Amino acid sequence: MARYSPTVVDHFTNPRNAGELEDPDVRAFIGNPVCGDQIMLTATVTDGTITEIRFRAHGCAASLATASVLTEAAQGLPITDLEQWDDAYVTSLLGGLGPDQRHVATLGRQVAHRLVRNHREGVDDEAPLVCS
Amino acid sequence: MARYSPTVVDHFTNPRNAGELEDPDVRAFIGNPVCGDQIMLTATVTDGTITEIRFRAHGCAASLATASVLTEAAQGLPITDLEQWDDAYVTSLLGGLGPDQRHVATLGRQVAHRLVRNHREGVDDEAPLVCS
Amino acid sequence: MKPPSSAPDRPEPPGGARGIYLDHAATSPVCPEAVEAVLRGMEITGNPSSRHGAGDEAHEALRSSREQLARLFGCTADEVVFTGGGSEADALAICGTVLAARDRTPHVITTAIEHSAVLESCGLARELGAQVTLVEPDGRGWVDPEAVRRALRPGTVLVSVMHANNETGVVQPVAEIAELAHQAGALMHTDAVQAAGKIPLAESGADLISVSAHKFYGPKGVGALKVAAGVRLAPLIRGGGQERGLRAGTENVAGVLGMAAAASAAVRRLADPGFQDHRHALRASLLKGLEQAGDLEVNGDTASCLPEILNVSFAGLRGDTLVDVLAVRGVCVSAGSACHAGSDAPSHVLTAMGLPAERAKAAVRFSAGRTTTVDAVTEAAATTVDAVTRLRSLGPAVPPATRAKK
Amino acid sequence: MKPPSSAPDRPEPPGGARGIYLDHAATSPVCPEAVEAVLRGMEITGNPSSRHGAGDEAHEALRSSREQLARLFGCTADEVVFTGGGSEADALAICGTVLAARDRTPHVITTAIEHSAVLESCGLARELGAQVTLVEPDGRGWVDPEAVRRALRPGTVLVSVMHANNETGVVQPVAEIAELAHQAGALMHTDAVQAAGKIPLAESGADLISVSAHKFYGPKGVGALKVAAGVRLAPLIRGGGQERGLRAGTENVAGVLGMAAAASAAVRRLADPGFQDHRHALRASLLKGLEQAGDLEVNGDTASCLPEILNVSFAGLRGDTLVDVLAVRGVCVSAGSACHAGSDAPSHVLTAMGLPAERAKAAVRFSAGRTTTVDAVTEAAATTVDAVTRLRSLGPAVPPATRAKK
Ligand SMILES: Cc1ncc(COP(=O)(O)O)c(C=O)c1O
Ligand SMILES: Cc1ncc(COP(=O)(O)O)c(C=O)c1O
Repeated sequence: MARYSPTVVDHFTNPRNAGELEDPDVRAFIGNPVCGDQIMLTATVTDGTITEIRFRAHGCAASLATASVLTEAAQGLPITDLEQWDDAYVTSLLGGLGPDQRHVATLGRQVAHRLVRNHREGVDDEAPLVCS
Repeated sequence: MARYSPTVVDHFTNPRNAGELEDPDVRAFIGNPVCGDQIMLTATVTDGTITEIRFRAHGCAASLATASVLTEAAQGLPITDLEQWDDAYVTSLLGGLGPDQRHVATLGRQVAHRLVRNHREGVDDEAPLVCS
Repeated sequence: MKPPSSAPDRPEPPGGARGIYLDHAATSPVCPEAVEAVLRGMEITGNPSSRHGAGDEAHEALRSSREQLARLFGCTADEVVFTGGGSEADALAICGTVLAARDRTPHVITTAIEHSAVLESCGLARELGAQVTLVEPDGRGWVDPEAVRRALRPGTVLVSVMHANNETGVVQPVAEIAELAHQAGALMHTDAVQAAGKIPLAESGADLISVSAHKFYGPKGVGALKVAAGVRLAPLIRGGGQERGLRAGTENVAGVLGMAAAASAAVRRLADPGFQDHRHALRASLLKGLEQAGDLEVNGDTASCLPEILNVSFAGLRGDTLVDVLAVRGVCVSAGSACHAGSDAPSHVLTAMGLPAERAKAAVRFSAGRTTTVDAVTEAAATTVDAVTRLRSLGPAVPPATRAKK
Repeated sequence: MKPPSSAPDRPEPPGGARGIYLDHAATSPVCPEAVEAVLRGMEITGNPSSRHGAGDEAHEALRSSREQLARLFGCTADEVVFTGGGSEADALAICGTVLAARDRTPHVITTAIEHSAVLESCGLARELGAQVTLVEPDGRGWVDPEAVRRALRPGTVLVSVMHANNETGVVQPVAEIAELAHQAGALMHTDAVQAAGKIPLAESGADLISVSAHKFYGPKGVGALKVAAGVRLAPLIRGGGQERGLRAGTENVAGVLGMAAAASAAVRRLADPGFQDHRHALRASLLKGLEQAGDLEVNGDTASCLPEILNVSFAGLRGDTLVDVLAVRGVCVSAGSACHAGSDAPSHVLTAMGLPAERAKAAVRFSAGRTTTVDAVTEAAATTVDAVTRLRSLGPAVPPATRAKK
């Protein structure tokens, strides 16, 4: 699949950490339930460190891979570290993105930042939210 | 050459009776010296029979073949026989003609008829003549 | 606890290194007869217009190919015009008719489910001064002749309705529509790019019929347009006067020979009852297998369609995502239409049928071919069911509160 | 007396069963690299637009081919648009520019010696609302940049002047004309169908450059148009959005690969001094041989021309007749342009150069190629001289009285 990096292919065919934690410490949701890509993260955070994280996702293959790759990278990190992630970092986690796929880096960065914010502010995403 | 019958090819590559008799009994010319095909026949006629006949021609390959084939067919015939020749007969002498080549049958028929007429009326074609 | 980040086992692609190809509606492999003919064509040096043996050889190749295409169309050899593909045939049929009718304000009728080559040629026709009416299909992707009849006007010069749809496989009532068009004094064009080799084209009653070699096992980049005797078209590609002045340019001798060989093979297949049985058996096995995934809908009229094309939506998925996953697992299929790959917009065909956006975006097209086996479709179906199940397990992504509200 | 009706000996065709092919300007044989590439292309099943491995393979074939064509053009790969031949490339360049400029009343300048694909595309452009000015060549078939400059107007959107003429081989001052066009705000198109592989195209300065694979040892029915970055064209063949939206239709993968292989070989040849020497040697030998016939004139500027093309008129003959006789004797050449074969009208190129009708009708074009040998042209020349002598002996047909009056 010349269209995707080997990492993207690996993650959308063998997603890691798929699912939803029963009783998460924090949850973040980004997406548009009508037409676009969606990612929901649930995580347990112990002493500021992400100990468990799961994703649910709906969207194109690259966005599924993004969700999967995010969880792998976030696992075991201090949650505030995720605030440093920018589009370029998410892209590098994915082994690169084609010109048509750039939007998933934004999606990934946004959901990661939201996870940090929701944790810090103790809020939850219970309703659909349109990503920018 | 699918374009031409084998007879046409044979005659334009190996024309028979090319040239001009020094002192012919009859001469016939059909053609348009500016743009079209031209055939000139010269013949000796003894007791009403064509004993020698030659052609000169300028034009497309099919018209050269027509001139050549005509002389071969006319040789040894009573000259008045040529009056019976029509386009179909000239075409058959040529082994058939493609749709683009039909005009040469007319040219052949006309020059043959003219030869008979010139012989009968004792006239000569000394000036260019536009064929119909 | 085993770290959740360990990757699950990756299943091996089925069907060998090349996988299972179920995308014949996008393009078909070149059949051996066509490969051989193309090779033979490349040995012919001459230009068909040249006055010598090499030219005659090329000329003869075109002549015999034209007869083979005529048998596919069910027309005379004189009526066959070679083009650079199906899109060009469509453009010539539509814009050529409009340009030839330029003194009037020509009116063209087409449908909302046509291939983009027809729809955008109608767009160019509009720029050339034509008025265009789009007839909508019903919910099963079928064009009602009655709807075409209502769209006819005194100025209608052309009705263009495809023979079989490339996304749903739905076969249109072309002969009936052709009769209506003719009664109204209009020409009938049918884009038979998908139908060629699968349905006899002679009965279509169309004056203009487009085909594209690579959809019936010929090479890509060559097609043909039947232009019935007496039909006046203005050419788009002008110059050397080739193809009765309707398509200039040195003829694609090798490609045309390849297309002709493929056309002959297709005509033989059409008459073969074994082939007919096989295509229906493939569809039945494939559908039966896919149904194991549950929660799927077939898009398009299943009563009147090419058995080769099966368009299904698996609830809760995105078609392009499923296509990508299947591609990695060696099953080649397409999301709606390959021409839209990379674009997120749902298929204009499924949208015109009134399908909800979610269902349209979920659509995946399986298209079998002459060498496809029942085993292969069964295996492809199993792989698909597994992929669908895995993908479904990843979503929905909406938060619980929203889910509960539904 | 030996009966005069006995047929004289028929000379054997020289050069073996296939004869001596000196009609490369009509079309060239497909080189082995291109044959191999076409075969490889036919093994690729996918549609370049498809989202799976088979599609990716086809997509990659196009990508690498585009780079090879870019080297022939001297442009970037993005600027290469694949077409269904040279005529289509010309149509797209000219009509595409006019359609894209449709709000104004576009003015197009071209020359009286262009290939019919350009002239008739200008005809269509006229139907689309453009005004067209034809610039005349000089007596040697050369277009004076000054004449183009005088034809420029504020509304000129396009200047189309061919790179090398297909009948005379005369090379035009394209770079100079391109500069004038650009100064006036117009685009420059050049039909480089004959020049490609014989002259570097990068220096032409043209925004739009047409080439056709079968003139440089690629397959027939595939070509390319360089469309410089930033140039706005409206497509003629619309639909799937292939080729940057400039030429719809499933790409001719095998043909494009063949063209690309031929382009690479051509680029290598251009840099090879041995090839340069050879083409001049061929011309010199051919001309020297033909001169033995006496009473011949070379048509076109011999100082600025492709050495491959030699256009000569033998006084007193018809070119088509000589071509037919030579064809039987195994020498393949062409009367003026192959495209006019079968029509009696003298070549529009030679007529535009002001040649008398008799000389124009006598014209025969010899065009050598990469595999032509000096021995072959020498033999072809000898055969020609013999044929000319025999044909001359058949005429003139005018009666003695008229002859004397001259
Ligand atoms: C100068 C020139 N332009 C255009 C063409 C047209 O190319 P094609 O026949 O490949 O369409 C030709 C050859 O036929 C040509 O010699
Ligand atoms: C129904 C239909 N029409 C037209 C076309 C265009 O054919 P091509 O891509 O060969 O130009 C296609 C396929 O792409 C098609 O499926």
